[in-house]
Amino acid sequence: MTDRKPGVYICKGCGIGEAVDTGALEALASGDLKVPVGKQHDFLCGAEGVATIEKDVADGLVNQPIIAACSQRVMTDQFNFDGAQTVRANLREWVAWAMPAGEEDTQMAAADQVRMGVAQASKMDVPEARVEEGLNTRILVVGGGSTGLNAALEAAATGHDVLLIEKTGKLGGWGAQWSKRMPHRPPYRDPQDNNVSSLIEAVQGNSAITVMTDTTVAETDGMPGRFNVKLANGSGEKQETVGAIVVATGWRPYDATKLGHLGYGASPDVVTGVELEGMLANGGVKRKSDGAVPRTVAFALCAGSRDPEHLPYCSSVCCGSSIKQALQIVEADPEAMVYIIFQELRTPGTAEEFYRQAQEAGVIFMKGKVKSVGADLTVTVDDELLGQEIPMTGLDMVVLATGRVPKATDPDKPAAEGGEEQLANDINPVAPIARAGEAEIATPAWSEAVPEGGPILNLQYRQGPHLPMLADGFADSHFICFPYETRRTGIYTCGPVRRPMDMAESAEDAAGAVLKAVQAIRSAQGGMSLHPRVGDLSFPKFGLDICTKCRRCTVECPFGAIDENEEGFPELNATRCRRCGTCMGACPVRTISFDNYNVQMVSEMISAVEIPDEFSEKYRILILACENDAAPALDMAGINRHSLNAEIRLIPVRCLGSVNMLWISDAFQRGYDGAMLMGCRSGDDYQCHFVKGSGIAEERMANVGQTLQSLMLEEGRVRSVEVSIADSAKVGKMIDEFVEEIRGYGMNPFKGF
Amino acid sequence: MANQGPKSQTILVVGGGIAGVTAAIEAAETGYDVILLERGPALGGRVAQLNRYFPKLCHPTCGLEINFQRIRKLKNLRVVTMASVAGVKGEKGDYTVSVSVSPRYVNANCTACGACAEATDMEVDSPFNYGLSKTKAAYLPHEHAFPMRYVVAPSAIGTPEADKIKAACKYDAVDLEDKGEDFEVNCGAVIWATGWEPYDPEKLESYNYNLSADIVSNVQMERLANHDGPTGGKIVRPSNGEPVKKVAMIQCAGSRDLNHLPYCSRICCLGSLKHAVYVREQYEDAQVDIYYIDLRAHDKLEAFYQRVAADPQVNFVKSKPASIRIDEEGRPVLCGENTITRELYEAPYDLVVLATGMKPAASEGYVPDIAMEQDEYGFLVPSVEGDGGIIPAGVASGPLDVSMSVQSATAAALKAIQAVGPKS
Amino acid sequence: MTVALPEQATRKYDLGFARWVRDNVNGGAKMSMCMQCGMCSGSCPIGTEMDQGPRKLFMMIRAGMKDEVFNSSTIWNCTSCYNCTVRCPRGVPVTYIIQDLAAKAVEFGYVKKVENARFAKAFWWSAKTFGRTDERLMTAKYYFSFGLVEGMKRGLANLKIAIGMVRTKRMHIGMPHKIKDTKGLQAILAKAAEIDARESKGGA
Amino acid sequence: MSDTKKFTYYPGCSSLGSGAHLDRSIRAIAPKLGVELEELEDWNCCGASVGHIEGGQLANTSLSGRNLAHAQQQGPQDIVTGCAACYLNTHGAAEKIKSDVKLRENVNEALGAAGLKYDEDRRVRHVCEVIVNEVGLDKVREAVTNPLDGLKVAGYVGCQTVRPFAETEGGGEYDTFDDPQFLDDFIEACGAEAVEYDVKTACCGGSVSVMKPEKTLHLIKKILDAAVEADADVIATPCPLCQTNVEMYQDAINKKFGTDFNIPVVFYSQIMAVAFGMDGKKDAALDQNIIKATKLEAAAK
Repeated sequence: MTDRKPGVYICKGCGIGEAVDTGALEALASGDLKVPVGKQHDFLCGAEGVATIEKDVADGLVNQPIIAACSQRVMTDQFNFDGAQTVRANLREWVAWAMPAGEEDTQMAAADQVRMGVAQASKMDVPEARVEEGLNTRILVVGGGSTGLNAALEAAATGHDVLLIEKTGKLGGWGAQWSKRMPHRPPYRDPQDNNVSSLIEAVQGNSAITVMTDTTVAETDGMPGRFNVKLANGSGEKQETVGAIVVATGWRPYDATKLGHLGYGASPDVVTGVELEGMLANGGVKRKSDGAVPRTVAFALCAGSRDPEHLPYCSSVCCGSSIKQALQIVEADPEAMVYIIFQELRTPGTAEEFYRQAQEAGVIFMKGKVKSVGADLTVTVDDELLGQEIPMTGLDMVVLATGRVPKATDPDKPAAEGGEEQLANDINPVAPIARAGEAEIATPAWSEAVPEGGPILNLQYRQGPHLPMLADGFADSHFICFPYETRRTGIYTCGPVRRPMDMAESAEDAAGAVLKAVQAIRSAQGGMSLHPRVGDLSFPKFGLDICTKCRRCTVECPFGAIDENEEGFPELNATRCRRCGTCMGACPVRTISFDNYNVQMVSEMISAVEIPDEFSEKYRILILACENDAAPALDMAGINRHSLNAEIRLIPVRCLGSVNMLWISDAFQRGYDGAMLMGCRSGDDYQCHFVKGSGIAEERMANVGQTLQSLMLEEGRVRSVEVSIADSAKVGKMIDEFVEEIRGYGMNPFKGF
Repeated sequence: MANQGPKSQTILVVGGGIAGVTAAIEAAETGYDVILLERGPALGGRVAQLNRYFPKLCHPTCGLEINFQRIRKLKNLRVVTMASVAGVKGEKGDYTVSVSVSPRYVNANCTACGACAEATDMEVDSPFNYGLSKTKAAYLPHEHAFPMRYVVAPSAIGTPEADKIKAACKYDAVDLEDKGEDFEVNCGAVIWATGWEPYDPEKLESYNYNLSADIVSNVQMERLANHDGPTGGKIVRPSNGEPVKKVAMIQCAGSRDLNHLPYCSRICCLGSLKHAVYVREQYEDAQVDIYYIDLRAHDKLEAFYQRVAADPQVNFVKSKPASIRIDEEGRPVLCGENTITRELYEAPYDLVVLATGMKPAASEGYVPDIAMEQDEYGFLVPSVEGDGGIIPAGVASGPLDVSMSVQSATAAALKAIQAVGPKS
Repeated sequence: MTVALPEQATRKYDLGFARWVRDNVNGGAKMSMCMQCGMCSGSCPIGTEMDQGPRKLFMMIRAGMKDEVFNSSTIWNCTSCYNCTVRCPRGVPVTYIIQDLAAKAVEFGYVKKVENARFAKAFWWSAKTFGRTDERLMTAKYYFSFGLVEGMKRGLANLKIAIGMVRTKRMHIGMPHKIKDTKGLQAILAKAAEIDARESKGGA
Repeated sequence: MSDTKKFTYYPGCSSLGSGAHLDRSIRAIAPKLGVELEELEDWNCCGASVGHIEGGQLANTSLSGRNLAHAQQQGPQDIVTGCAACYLNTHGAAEKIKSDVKLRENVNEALGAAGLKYDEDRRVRHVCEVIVNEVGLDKVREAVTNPLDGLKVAGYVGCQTVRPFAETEGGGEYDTFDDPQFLDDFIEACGAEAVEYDVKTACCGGSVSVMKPEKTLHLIKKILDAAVEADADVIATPCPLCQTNVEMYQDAINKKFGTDFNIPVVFYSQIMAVAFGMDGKKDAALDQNIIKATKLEAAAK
């Protein structure tokens, strides 16, 4: 910003006026801080207060209103002025509501809030969007099963051209080979017609959709708005540009040959659910052995699922699909004896109706584990309800409801080199859950089986070729409230590759993924960030003149947004970037910056705080708080009028990943007595929406120890803590304890230097 | 009409729970104008009242915070609280929706300073804590409320307390004459995300919910465990505030029952597993017994089930308890049959949690009769004959967990932008 | 008279018996809806007097355990409180099924000597003979069905009650109460038995 | 009275024996409640809970069929009974015949043997349901001339008066299965106090208590214990079998458990008769209780 015109506006309302001397703050602003405009108001967010600021802005007196009032999380509309860049200094939640009124320390905290606000403004610029050239609005859908077909149709219906690729020679996937589907409409009782053929027709008849069968992705490069995809089919490779990618590669059945104990292979009349489905779709169920129509059929559920030796998860759909098949058998022959042997019958939601329908039709449900299936089709069941082991004889056919394996990798491709670390970055599925009185329970090792096969998209990213996936091999989001929160911006998975799901849910999921793809394309066009910092126009700028090519930024970027060019310098794929600032935090030479968030800005804020001399007995503790969890928790501490120590100085940061360790050494050199980083949960079960910000910060802190030692300071003066958004009642105490510890060390001897 | 295109491209979202909030934001982030209506005083719906989510055990407020930040940035998204829909007319591309806003008695001047609450001694049942505690008659919906604005309880209106409340406000934010307002919205598509209500535990007659404070519902358990709840997050016996040693969870309390909710509510098994964790995190010696018919930890949630089940102090009893009686010491006693052992049990507990199911809120409230079908439970399904302009989302469309609700809402946002056509 | 029972199955979960129950037992058609939750057995006021309880009995029916079912004490200890029936989440009329299984057990000769069978015999005798239940005569007939000595014993045990009843005019002495048209009633009951026999043949 | 409603009244076998005082008191209070009872012509036994065992399902249902056929001949009015078992069987049979065409055919074939037929759908109701749905509590209160101030009553509903029909449409949806309020409402309407009584729908053992009391005495004890704990003067019930079981087994319970129960067990209709200012013997039939309800007797005119 060439011509900064800061103005400090101090609110006296909500108890601020009673807690601190706002007159003194005004005097500070116009005096020491030399801010040309400084005003106070009884009710700044009221119409009159807002009008005052509006007028100053309109008159050209102010273009950086520094609102010394409430938290940046409230009154955002009121304090948003066209043509001006607002800075918020939180006097309310973090000072007036949390510190004792009228005391010197409270006044000092308030004064420092104003100082930090003014310092922040001095290093902030209004970001200008970076819009890439050659953007494309076409959506690539990978996978031509029912999920992919739905995705293609949804994207086309939203006005996008679609490129739909399918690895096999035919569209339709599993669904095309099946007879009927599970009910998804009321009354939820009867198998419904399979709609896959009509989906195929609709896709083939849609001029916006280009279908390529026998095609896979050889390589993916580029970024949202301009992905360069190399497609391979039998005849060769072809380069295409697309704006976003929807991955709907689906699933494959668990390999039944691994289920020898369930008789697979021992008798031709032990078949998988998928094989049975094929029979149902092609003229009816017949025994492979003699072609006879079976009259007594047992379904063994969880064949391979919920079994640590095979698939640890529940494949979700097998209960429903087995019920469907059982109903079809009974419908064809009402006298047939059909048994469903389950451990837990899982027909969630309205599928319970389907279960009842099968009971009504006479299908027999037995609870128990199938212990073995013999070559003569004797099924031995540990019948839990009768309390005895039952050999079931006289069966004509045994159906194994085999589970579903996600196709987040392509088993027909060779495994790629590298990229293992992007797999299974998830909650350890066998990790013990914390219990009172047990400090730390040893976590059993979890063999993180990297799924066989090669990468689906073969991403040419610094972070590896795979789609990130979770512990069980599903390419799903890590977050409950954001199922489409991808770690590869612009690429969205849907259907059974994301989570075991049936056709109806997959269709819905396809629509959800397409919506996100549409947003990705639109955001790329506007140079805006995607979730969670939606709309942010800032982006990292690299001062290549002093870059040492250390590669930390390219390695640490959680989204793989930064490549290294041929000379080894970082090169930003701007639309992959989610603006967390992890690169900025990583940079040892402080040369990565955002227009409105940069190393200098925070340094100035740290330096702006007045450090009382060593005789004052007044400590100063720097707290850098994640703005998504810790800062709101601190706000809520104030809202609940929990007290906060008046010796802390708080600076919200985008993510702990953006914290540059030089800020910490700056702080100690300036005379702070301690520094605390507040971030969200790290580790496998991370909470960070920038994937690993707090984890990275912790790693970096290890090195700060050395810096402190070189300054002859105790390592304990710096701490990184996990603070969740629900810690409003705890966070004040965490601070108090830390301050107490610091007092134990005594003051930082560097004060006054 | 055929070639005229939509008259309005505005998308209206009814319901400000996680599904409605998601649908509104996702649609608005594609550039369309969106209006979000919420019946209550703050956004977030049922999830705002949850302590943590399964299986990550993370806090719902975290995701809500991100969503609220997104809303703050979206100038094309307008949020109206205290608002419900009284009527829908028209067709895709041109709906006229009558909106009725009930009085909050607090206007936009409110800074959430809290002087009004301090001024009154009158208390009302806390709706946020499902009646487990009282709140002042002028109250902030909760610490994470969006919008951050107070409410005056209607029961205070017309009493001297209301005058005290009004007098305490320096910002002229208390409007005791507030009569609410009715207005009409012209929009091209409507997303119906009215969510759910907990099934009324009083209807489970043999469980005698009313006879003991130590029989709570699962939604109340969430409040008991929440730092912002009636006990500051300490799980204790509501009757006497004492620690709990033996806790029972009763699954399918109302669900999978032709006398109550015939469907499976999907979330309750996982919810109770999570509640077991809440208890075990707080008490070294506590025992938790989960009474169930089928433990429905679908898909990857199976791992959560196994992780909780690894705790030797969490037991699973395959049984639908028949009844609860109260013993001489006032403790609830579960009576029933263990279906695996055939034993008849009479087991006393310090705390019993009824895993009550989800009842679609739409089964009680207004539902537009155009382009919308209700199944026999009250869940909404898109009409086969409909034009696709009214789109159900979240639990209004079926019993879903949070992740599936968000998935459903995101899909609904796409359907809505398709319905109103390319941005003009 | 009911359709003949199938033979005891040679293999577990042969559905012959289950289907017989479905087609021949009052409420049996709904039994398939049982999801084995245990609500019925847990609701029974004298569930402790039952070896299996209704839930497990239903599973045994599915498993084809005919003899075990008819020899079960479960079918003889129903108090007709209907808790199981009204609480059953699957709408299974448990009471009806249990009660009719008891009737079938008598019909097919599984039991002759249990109290309920004796009591039922005495009851029906009164209903059929007089058109009404004469509590005094029925009770006496029931007691003495155990034999003279046992009958005396049971009678004496309840003598005080009987005296109280007589004194308060709740047990009369003299001729039994009778309806006017006992002939008509007996004709109806005979016809009903005839229809039953006819239908069981048709169905077999 | 202009708004008198007429019913065909089915007293049931117990009215001639153990439940004579129920019958007597119902007949007494009916006019006060605007209910005209016309006795069902030549009614027969309903089959109770054991008829089907010896007689078979069809014969047992035909017993009710005969009563229904007589009611049909007698006039269009609903059938009403005060006996829980009669209600259960007759109502149940009527509902079954209504929904099962084959059963209707068979029953009519059997009835034909006596020249009878039943070819309509007659509503079979319980006196208590009629008081709730037709008479209304207000009318009960109006009829009270002798409010029973200070009398503490444990309202014991038992099973079959509410189960399995009280919550069904055919049963008039007049109360709940587990926690019915009507009896307490009746008691309070009579000016007495309905004490907290959480075993109100516990089972007395029914016919098992008649056959094998040793298996069910503990059930009856629970019912008595709760009444003692609630400091009740008297237990009130609508069911004749409950009344008899709970009253007559107190000696046996005292012997077996070493207790000293001596609590009167009366019918709600007896309480109403007293509260309506009617004669304690002639109308309220208090002389027919083995354990004397002394307080109620004292209150009676």
